[in-house]
Amino acid sequence: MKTGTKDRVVHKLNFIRGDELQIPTYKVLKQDGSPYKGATLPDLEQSTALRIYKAMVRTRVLDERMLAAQRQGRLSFYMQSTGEEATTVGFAAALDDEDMIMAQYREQGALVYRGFTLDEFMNQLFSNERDYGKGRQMPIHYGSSKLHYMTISSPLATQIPQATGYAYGQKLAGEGKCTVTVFGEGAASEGDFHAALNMASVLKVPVIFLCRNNGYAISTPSNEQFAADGIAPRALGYGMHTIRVDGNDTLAVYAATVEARRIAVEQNEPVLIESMSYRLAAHSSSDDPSGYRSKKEEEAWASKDPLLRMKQWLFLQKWWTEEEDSKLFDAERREVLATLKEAEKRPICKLDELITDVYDTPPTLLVEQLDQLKAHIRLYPDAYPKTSGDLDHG
Amino acid sequence: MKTGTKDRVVHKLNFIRGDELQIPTYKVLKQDGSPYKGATLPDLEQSTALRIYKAMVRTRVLDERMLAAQRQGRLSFYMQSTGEEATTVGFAAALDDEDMIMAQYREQGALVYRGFTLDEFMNQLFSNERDYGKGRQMPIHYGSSKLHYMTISSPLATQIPQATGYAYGQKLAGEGKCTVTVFGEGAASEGDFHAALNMASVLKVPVIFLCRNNGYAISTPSNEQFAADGIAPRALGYGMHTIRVDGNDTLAVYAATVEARRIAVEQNEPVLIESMSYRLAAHSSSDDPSGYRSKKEEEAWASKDPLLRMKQWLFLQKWWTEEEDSKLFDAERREVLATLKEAEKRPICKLDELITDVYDTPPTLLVEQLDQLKAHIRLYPDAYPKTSGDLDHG
Amino acid sequence: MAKMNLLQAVNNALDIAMAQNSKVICFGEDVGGFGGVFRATSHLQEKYGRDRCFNTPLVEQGIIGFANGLASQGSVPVAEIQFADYIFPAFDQIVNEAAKFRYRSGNLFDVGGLTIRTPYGGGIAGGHYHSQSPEAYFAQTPGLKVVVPRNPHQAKGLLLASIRDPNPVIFFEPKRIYRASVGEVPEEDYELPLSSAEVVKEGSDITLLAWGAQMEYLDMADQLAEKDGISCELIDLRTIVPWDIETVVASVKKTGRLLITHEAPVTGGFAGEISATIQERCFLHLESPIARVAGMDTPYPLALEKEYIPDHLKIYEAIKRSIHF
Amino acid sequence: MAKMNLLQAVNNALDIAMAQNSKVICFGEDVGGFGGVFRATSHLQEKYGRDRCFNTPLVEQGIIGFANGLASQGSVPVAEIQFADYIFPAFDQIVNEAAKFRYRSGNLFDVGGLTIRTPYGGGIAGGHYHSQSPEAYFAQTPGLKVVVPRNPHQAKGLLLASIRDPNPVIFFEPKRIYRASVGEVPEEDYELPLSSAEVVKEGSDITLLAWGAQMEYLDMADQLAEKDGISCELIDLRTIVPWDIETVVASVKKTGRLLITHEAPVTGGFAGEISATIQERCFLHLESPIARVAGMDTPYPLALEKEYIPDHLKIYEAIKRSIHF
Ligand SMILES: Cc1ncc(C[n+]2csc(CCOP(=O)(O)OP(=O)(O)O)c2C)c(N)n1
Ligand SMILES: Cc1ncc(C[n+]2csc(CCOP(=O)(O)OP(=O)(O)O)c2C)c(N)n1
Ligand SMILES: [Mg+2]
Ligand SMILES: [Mg+2]
Repeated sequence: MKTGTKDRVVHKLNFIRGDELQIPTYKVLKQDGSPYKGATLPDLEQSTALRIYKAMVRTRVLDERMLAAQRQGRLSFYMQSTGEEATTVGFAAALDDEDMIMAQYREQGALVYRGFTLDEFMNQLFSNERDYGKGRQMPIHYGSSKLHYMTISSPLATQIPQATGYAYGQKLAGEGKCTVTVFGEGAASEGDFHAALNMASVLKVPVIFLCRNNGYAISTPSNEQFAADGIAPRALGYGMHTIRVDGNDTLAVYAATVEARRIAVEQNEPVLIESMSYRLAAHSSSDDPSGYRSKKEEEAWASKDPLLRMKQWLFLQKWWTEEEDSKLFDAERREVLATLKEAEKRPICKLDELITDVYDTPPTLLVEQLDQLKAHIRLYPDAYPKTSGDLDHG
Repeated sequence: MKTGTKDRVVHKLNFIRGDELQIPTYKVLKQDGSPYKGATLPDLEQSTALRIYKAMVRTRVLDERMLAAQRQGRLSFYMQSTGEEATTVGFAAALDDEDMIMAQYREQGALVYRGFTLDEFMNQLFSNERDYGKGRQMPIHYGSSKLHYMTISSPLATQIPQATGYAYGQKLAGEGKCTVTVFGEGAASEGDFHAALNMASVLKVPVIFLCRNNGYAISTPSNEQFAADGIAPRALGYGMHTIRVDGNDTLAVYAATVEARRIAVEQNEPVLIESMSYRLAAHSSSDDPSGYRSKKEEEAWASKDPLLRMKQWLFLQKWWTEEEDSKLFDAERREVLATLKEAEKRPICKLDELITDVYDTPPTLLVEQLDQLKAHIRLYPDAYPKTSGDLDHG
Repeated sequence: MAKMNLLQAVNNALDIAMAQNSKVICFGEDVGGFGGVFRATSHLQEKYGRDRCFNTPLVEQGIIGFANGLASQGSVPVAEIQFADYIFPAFDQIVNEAAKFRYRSGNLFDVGGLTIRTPYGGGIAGGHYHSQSPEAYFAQTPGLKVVVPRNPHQAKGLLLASIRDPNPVIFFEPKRIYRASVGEVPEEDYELPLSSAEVVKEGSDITLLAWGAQMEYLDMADQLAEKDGISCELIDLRTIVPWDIETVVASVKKTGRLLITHEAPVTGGFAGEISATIQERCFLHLESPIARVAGMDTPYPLALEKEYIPDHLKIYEAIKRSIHF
Repeated sequence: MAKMNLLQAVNNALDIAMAQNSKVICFGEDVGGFGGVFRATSHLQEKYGRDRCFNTPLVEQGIIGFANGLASQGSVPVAEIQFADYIFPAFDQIVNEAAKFRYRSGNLFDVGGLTIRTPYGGGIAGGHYHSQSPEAYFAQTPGLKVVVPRNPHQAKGLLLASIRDPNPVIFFEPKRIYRASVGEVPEEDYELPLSSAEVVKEGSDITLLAWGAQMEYLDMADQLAEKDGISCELIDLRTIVPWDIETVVASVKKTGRLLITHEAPVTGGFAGEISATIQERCFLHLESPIARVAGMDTPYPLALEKEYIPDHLKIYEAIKRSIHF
């Protein structure tokens, strides 16, 4: 029998303490943008570096503007990713654009990097008729099949075992693609996390588990989420390759993901990356963090801004200037606002979409229910103003 | 913010490989019963040592006889624990008799040790009217409130987070008691395992997680259950104390549990013990292991018989003789058979027990359903022979 | 008496339960210092300490597994599931464990102390993962009680009764009216009975039955019907299982007609069970088919939520169809 | 044609599906080399390799989570849950994920390839954790199909249809008759339609409706009733959701009476939904209340199993009550 355990034997009674297992953090750049002495720098071309930085800027601007729009009552809900752009853009840049991404909800940076347009973002955020999701999910539940970005689902951690399954299919397909699933340190408490990592190790699957450890799950600080040294040590418990990176260091995230992808695709082995960062904004537009953390703590982290660090590095490379930078910010702000104004005017989808996609084709009973609903709306057109004017165009 | 992680930083890209984490096995006795040189031996009084050994013998005999009875068609189902008695008796002996045990199903050794009588075993196995469980669960689902042994439940791993909760209550009660939950290496794959260990670490709970790693979950060998070095490394991922022991070495199991209990109760911290053994018999009376493993493998493990090892040690201590031993076996066999014969004659419980204990008192609808059933049975007394003769005595 | 909204009534009930019995323990995601994302557990940690009111890690199956163990030890856990939509990871611990704990042990052990509180229902632009009404998923599980209050007064009395009931109870809180529903609530400790429906308004032409937030639409529909001269009897079921068959049967025998409404999809919803039972027991009294006004058989939508909801107008139309059958 | 029992028919269907489409992948606990604890997947690993038929770790939520991901990638997973009683840890992945995958993404992604096979039902001295019939737990979940075959011929044709249906399907296999039900089964590839009930015997006095293993008791009850001169129409529902309302309505309009039987507890069982729907649609045709013969509202017992089961005698008595109402 193989128990999976090695044969080392001891005769002294000795418990191993959990806190003996500690995992260091990989970090490349100082906050002023200069590399640490002897640091492993990734091989990054100028064009990619700029694509990354521009995606980070767009993400930052989008988050700022959309929260403001939410505050103005123009949209019902929003979630910012501020402070975590190095992680969400950095990992995406390290992938093949056809690798599958199965994210949690705060990874708009990856979508921006892959080219999801502002218009596409807005259509989802305003649940209008052009939303790929047909206005069925709350704002920020993006998805794009052409960009290999799985539609976001609210129940936490469910995407993690799904990523293991998706990657298993990729392995059998043999096209050298992998899956990256992103989740928070809070979501990593769910049973689905355990299932996913263990299955991935046993079934030898090309999947990368990227944990965004940003210190909080809504109001719950990570020391009430786990007692160990973060999430990374768990991966060792499944016999998995693991690394911890500074999640505000774009180059560290990028370098770690490049190597993780190589291991996943070449060796068909899963990898876990724990990216240490901080959620600078509120959990969502419904949340007020002053109820559970201090301004001082927030400011300490604000000073580690990942955009700043990346920008300074670009300056040192002479690939970017302060002037180009402020132009970019201005242009992004204008474009976001202009796109927003268009998108919020668009009507919602037709009533018929209420019953499509439940199954591949609507069952008889559902068709009957829709017919009854239409008849009802015809009786009370004023009570259902968004749809009553256009009942027969479905 | 505390991320729970320490601050060590590195600048070289370096993945930690899961197989770097290996946990040795604590072992005290050689198979001939003599201690390894320099081994930490537990402090074990003669009376306790004999109570342990006698419980191991009774467990062995019970398992042999009841499987035979199952083969004769006298009972519907049985599960043997043969080969794992050192684990299941050894841990129980290390506890306070009022500590709660929440086991999986193969831990009859612990119940024997605590004094569950042969009659109590038989009543459950034959689902007769004296079964505490009122004949509602399959054979081997024992429970005893007076012995602080939670009634067994078939869905795997559900007892693990329950043990965390039970122990939390014990901590608040402040009576210095703890909970031990036992489960297989298969059950440790369930999401409930992850939930239980993480919550226990964070909430600082006096619970001991005892994993019986016996190499198989039905037909699934442990290398298809996990890719890591067993279950113990996972505990480190939760920041928990952990130890691996030779599960065929009663003294090792005992010593580890004594110390684990001390940590749990004195420090309010959870501990995981992984006990390495082998399921010598079939998974259950419904299983035939020849479909998934070799005789040779079974024989190799049979030679590591935990009863033999313990007996030899007792001999070396001069606490036990070959003669006493064969007398004990004979006596146990006779007593098991005699008890069995009595128990199988007893009738099943009354029909009224069909609706008790669903709630604290039966709701009206359930009372109506019972009345209708009684009326129906009166129409067809021959079709329901076990209950039709005694409908009004409930 | 004090004016309270439904959230305050829940908070007040928890406060009283914890003050009166030191074995009552409240926990769940963000339940501790922050007081829960809806603030139903506000100030409880301050008052009763971190041991008795605390955050758990983010794992519903663990929360309920832990709660089951704690209840079996003799404590009185009140576990919060942040949204009813997230109760499903704990489904096994609820239907296979909590519900069967007493039965399987022949009453050696039980989790009677357990109460699970969770906000349910739509109407808040929450889409399919912040709007579900999953009460029927639990209704085929003997051993569980399922309770839904309609207003602050009911919420306090039913929650106190649920916490003290010696059986596991799932307590669904109508989050659409958490703040909107305001009313006079006695300040003292009181309980309202479980498994007892309440006739909230007597009438003679048709019986209207609902629970939770849906009672508001029932009221509005009744007002419309009243103008047509239709006399409706309104019943709040309050406990979904084990339900109060007698009260509903008595009402239907009187009115000859029954309409049931709930937010959950019609197929497999609890209205089906009620309809089936009532036609068995009132067959010769029924003057028209028992009507169901419920959610459509789709996941809960977002942009088309208004269209989807079984509102007062849909109920009103169904009342008329039943009367003119 | 070949003589097969129900297990062999399932095995044969899997074999054909895997041979015909290389994207079909079978997995679950003990499903690999051993062929499953009931041997439904025997020899599939030998034939199609470890990549396409394998053991998983012991974690139902992981099995279905993995299966969902694999299906969304375009593969055709056939996941086994060892006993239906152990499907609940996967409940969230089924009702919140599989069922809503297509809808929530506006059809960008779907898990239509998914089939979940699982043995269900009692009568095998299994107690409450090897006997449950949980079909109704899934029936309030738009997006899922739920299928139950009654014999080997049906099992093969319905399983092949389920695997190829572009929607997630839960396929409940009646384990009581896994070996007992033997019949002629075509050796070639064929499908039987989903969402289509089958009138297995025509009659004029009363419609009897069931699915799965319960069809056997229906047959026996029919034989008893026949001796009394009662002409029963027997319908096998086959697909629980979305169910074939038309066939049942047509039958009840003809016979004027309906009896439904299932093993699961009566309260919250799917018979309630059928009864509610049929009385809505056949109100004026019904000559007696729609009858339900089902499990009692308790966990599934062991020693008193015979008493608990909704057997042919209970059905027969209910038929007579309906006829003589
Ligand atoms: C199963 C489930 N339980 C609870 C929630 C409610 N919820 C949404 S986000 C969140 C916190 C998640 O924290 P984390 O995973 O750390 O991600 P972060 O928000 O920090 O990016 C919670 C509890 C949910 N969406 N799903
Ligand atoms: C939730 C759940 N899934 C599946 C089963 C069926 N089952 C019973 S025992 C078993 C194997 C358990 O293996 P392990 O935990 O290693 O314990 P061992 O039998 O080796 O003592 C399985 C799969 C179950 N009882 N519960
Ligand atoms: Mg977080
Ligand atoms: Mg095992």
